[in-house]
Amino acid sequence: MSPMILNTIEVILNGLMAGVMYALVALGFVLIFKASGIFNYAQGVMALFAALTLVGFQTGQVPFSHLINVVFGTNYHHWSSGINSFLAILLTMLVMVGLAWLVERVVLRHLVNQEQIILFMATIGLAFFMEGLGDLMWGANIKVLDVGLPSGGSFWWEDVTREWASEGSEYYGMYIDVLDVWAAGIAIVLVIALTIFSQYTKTGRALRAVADDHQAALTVGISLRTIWVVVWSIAGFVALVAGIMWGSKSGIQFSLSLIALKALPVLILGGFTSIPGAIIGGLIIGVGEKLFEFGIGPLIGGATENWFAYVLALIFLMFRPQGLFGDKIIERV
Amino acid sequence: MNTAQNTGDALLSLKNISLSFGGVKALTDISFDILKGEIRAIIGPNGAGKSSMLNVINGFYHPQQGEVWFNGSLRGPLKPHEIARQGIARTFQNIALFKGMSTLDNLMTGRITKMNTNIFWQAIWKGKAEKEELEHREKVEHIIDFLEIQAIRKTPVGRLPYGLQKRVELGRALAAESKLLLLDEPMAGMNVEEKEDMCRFVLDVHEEFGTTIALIEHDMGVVMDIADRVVVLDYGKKIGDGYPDDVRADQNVIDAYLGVSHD
Amino acid sequence: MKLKTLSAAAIAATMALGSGAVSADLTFPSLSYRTGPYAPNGIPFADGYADYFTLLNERDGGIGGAKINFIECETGYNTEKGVECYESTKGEGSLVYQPLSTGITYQLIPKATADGIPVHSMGYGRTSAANGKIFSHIFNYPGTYWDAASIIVKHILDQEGGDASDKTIALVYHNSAYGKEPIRTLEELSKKHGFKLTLLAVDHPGQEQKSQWLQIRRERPDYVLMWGWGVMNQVAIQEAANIRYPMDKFIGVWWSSSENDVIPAGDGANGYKAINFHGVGDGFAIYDDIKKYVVDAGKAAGDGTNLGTVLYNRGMYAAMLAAEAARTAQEIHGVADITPAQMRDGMEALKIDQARMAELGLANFGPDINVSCESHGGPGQAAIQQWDASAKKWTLITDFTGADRDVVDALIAEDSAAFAAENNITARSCS
Amino acid sequence: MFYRESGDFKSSYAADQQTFPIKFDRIAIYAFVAFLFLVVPFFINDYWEKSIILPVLVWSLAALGLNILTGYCGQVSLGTGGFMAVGAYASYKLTTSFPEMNMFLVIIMSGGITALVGIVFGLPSLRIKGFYLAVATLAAQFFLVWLFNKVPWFYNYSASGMITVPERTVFGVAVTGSNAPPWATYLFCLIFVVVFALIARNLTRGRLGRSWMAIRDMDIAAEIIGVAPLSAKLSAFAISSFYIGLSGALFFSIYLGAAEPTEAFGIDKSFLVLFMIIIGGLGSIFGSFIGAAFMFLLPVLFKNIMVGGFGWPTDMVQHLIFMLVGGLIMFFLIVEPHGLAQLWRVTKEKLRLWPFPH
Repeated sequence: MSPMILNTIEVILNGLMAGVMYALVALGFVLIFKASGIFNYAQGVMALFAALTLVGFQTGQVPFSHLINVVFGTNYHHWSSGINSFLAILLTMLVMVGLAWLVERVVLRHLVNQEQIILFMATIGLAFFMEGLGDLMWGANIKVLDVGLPSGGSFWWEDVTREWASEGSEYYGMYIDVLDVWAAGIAIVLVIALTIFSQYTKTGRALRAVADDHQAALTVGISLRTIWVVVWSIAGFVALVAGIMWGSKSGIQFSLSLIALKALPVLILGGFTSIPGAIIGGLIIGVGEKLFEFGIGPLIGGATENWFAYVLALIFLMFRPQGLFGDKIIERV
Repeated sequence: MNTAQNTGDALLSLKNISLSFGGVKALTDISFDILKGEIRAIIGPNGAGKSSMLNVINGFYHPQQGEVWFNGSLRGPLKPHEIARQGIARTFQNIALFKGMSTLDNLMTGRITKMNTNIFWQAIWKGKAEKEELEHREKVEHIIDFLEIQAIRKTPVGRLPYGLQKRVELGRALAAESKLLLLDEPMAGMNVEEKEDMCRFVLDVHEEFGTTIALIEHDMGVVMDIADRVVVLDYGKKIGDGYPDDVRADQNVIDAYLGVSHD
Repeated sequence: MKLKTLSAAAIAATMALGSGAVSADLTFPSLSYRTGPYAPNGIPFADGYADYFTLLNERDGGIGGAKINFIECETGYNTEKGVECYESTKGEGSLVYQPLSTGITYQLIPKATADGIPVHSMGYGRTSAANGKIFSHIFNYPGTYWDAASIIVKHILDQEGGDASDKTIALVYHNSAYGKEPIRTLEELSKKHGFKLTLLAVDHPGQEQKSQWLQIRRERPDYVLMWGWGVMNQVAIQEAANIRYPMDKFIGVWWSSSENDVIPAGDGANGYKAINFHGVGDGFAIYDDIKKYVVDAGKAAGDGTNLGTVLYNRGMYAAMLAAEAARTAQEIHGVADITPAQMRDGMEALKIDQARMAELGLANFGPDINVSCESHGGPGQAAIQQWDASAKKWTLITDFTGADRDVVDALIAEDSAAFAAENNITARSCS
Repeated sequence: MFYRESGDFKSSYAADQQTFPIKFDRIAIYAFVAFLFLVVPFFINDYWEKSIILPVLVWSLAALGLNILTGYCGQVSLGTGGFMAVGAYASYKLTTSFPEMNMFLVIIMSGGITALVGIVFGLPSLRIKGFYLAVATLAAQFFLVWLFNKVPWFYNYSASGMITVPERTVFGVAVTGSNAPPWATYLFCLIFVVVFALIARNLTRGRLGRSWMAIRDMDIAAEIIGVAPLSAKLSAFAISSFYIGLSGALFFSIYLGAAEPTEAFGIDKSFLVLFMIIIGGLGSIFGSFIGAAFMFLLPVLFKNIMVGGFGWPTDMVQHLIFMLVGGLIMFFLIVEPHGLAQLWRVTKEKLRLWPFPH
């Protein structure tokens, strides 16, 4: 194969990998939207918050140390030199479940049956709140996250693909980041786990019932409140996973919350209500924007990815206004 | 079958209308007409295609086959709002009011096809826009008086009870001063008194404004009382057409509809 | 209705709190950003800036006998908040502003000039403000982005034995006013030295840079320069490590030169270089005093863990330069309680040699400072630092050297002339 | 007690449909506008101008614009930042290309150019609805900002891509640049805000406004009763963009004086304006103002209390402000989901009846 073709394959491959990372974020949005019709603006901040909490536990930080020190004139920073990653993840999950419970209890409960835009706005308030809370709890400085995931380009893949190049051509082999491969694996496990959960557990079936028809689910005795806590907990878990994967690259910092912006085009492309949609939407966006950046980008000055993802989604929408896998919109009078 | 094929007097005539949705036939080869000044009822069991029929008349659905003649000329593939402009107004089976707006504004919106000051005058307001607004306000106030809804003039319609909403919706359709008024189950879900009120309004409208009316209604008593002529649909096909008494006596209709309607 | 008026008055009163009365002290405002996407960089700088002034107050009782009134105002790196901070603090007799963001600096260039308050955009902001004839109140010593670009290229020339004509240099830049700054200089230098220049823009915030680094991996430029900021830095260094780009050929500007940028990439960042205009580490005499008078006395702005980091040093350096300028102003005008106008004179006459640096406890911390009426850019000198991942330490690997003045000065003259023409400014005479 | 409408009878429809039907409101608002025009200019200083009043005026105009589109016509847009950028760059190009052009005309024309761009990006709304449309408008946001960043013509080929407004005068008084006195910039913006708030009121109470609201409340029924969706939606996009363009032009040329697309007109601005109208009240002109004031002034107020008053560390205060603002948004939504304007209306209704609530 000529390097030209190999390069294109490489771009597509890396686009797919980037797409998986986008899909990881989009998944959290879809879960909540499907179960409660809420477009959860705070999903990105949840990822940041979860990751911050994880690192906080890992390194044994004292939460709110800054506040405590200012108020009481003390000087606490750490309560231990750190704990096991696995344990820290469990603890973080507990915090996220607690958060889900609080969100339902304090906010959502009072907004049942409100219009979508009101609920959306409430999640914006939540995002603001958690941004402040996360920083106040753990500090705004950058944190290094290490849960033992490998990273860096794969040598093996480089060697394998170098063989594919036609004789005599100077080809370095194909690049793929091991961390991305892990992310893809984790995403697959996550989706399988979610599917099993929703197919084979009682709560999962209740979840699907609510997603299908709120009223009907209520009449057969499913508690909407419990469902909301469960689904926000799951979304919290997904946010944690997304936070770990993205945070491993860049360190845990405020900007992590901005990954939500990468998920939005994926959402409109895949449809707000479809888990496979989120995955396939992510892959399409990932590949599309990478190919465009490589093919057309240099001609028009580059840095096209941010807007091209949206334009791509927009083009799809013109043909399917409800997204690729969204529920069909039926207009009637 | 005593269909009067006298298109000279017909305000609207439908010729061989067929409509289907992805293979499912909703209407099959239906022809009938509505004469100027009459009250025409469309009846039939649930799923007979009555609402689809109205949707064809006001252009929300475009039939695959057939012709619609309105006011003496063949109608092209127009958009619903263009058809509204030609003089067809309607109410909806499930109330389709503008919930965020007041009764007054809903009625004023009904007159939208008659208003035409341009955006610059509207921005300035004083002058043309205000004058036009006041002219139409007079007309709308007349309808408000007529429907006896003065007290709820400024109330957002979302807060009104069902019966009043139905009345406001009728008002909105009346405000359009249309040539043809389509009423989709105007009395559905009402109690006897509300139905009587609504009947009175429909008849008064007919008398006072001379509006041609086509209505869908389930309550046979009402239909027989107020309709001049009746067309009967079943499974998307026309199975009867004529004066109320004739239709009532038609065996096809009895079999298909009257016999099983009160299940 | 009375209640409404009352509460309105209360709101008005609290709003006005921001613009307080003029005090008799030397007021140094700090427009810091300890929150928002760039907080990790803003915190150490703000700590260093604050701690140095605290040190002067605690140890020397201020500057030349006048106490320092230090006010911090949070901008979150946001221009509107920065404007609010400027307006609310300028009434207190603020002597000099360190705006700390490109957006706020551009805001303040005309505004502060009109208000007669000097601005010190140290190594950022508008490069052509180095032309003191046009920009009377704006200072950007000790060096500008164009100096940085030129010095980095000089370093590359040194590495390549003086000839880079067959080399390719890629610039990975933040797609913003800041990131675009070096392009013109690099283009000039590429003409002069014959190297090929590739430009790769990264859109804000820059968490996804696969495309850019795949391209770098494919084209294998001999050197990669980076004008990055915030999360872009960490991701770029991580990606460079991932594609196993030789890190000692990857050189960042001084805003891509902090510990924050390299630590997340771990060992992969080993050997990464960056340009810097001041010393690194805490091996300076002044740190003994800071520990003694500030940290141990419980008066530190942060938790004390930042001491000796690159950005803490930079904040401290900025404060030192401001304090020295104030001292110079006091000497020129013979008063302890100087005004912003006198502060400006002090900044324009600022001279710091190595002897003075040693006195300050900062021996060899930076180049000699020499500001003049014509040149507000100071010496335009900087050094290259390199990251040692195992020791988690930066070390300066070159001396402080100057830029290619022929190239840079011409560009400054051209750009400042354009600004002057657009804004009807006539150049001051500096004789 | 003082606030009542009894005895305030309307004898004509014209009197009945005026903007402030209650006499007390009318007098209060006239007095307030007179205060803004005749008193404030004599007392305004730099701090109040640049930190409080100009931003509130500019954001109010943007909120008004978005409210026309989202609040009145029901089309959620997240492209506000991008459209503001169009206004800003249009005003920059106009002032630098035609130095003699009157500033009023420059700002109006910037709005006009933005309206044209708005129509183009409004086209997808004919097919796409709800959140899908909202996210689709982000395409406008990112593309426009990218464009202004990338094409040197827009920033007159300056080295960094920053744009800086040159000094321009109106009636011999500078309104842009650093020498503009606070009262001049204030009055300049105030005139725009008052005039265009009035125009917004006029547009929304007549035929156009009703056609927008009909589309918002039930688009299919609206079409069937005679509202043309194409012209209703596109006119909403055009007029909304016009307002946002005005606000962008004022934001850049009067308020800030210098700007850079990525930072000044980023996505966070789009969200900010959306927050303003939801908090203030969708479909309410008054709500646009109150929302803009709330979202902009609340953080400043908290900051001044906590940093200026209590002397707490700035970063901690900022975190607390985030939590407080977020908490308040949720609180207000729970108390009154339809925004502060609705809360105000309800309070007024109660006030009318006071002290006899039944």
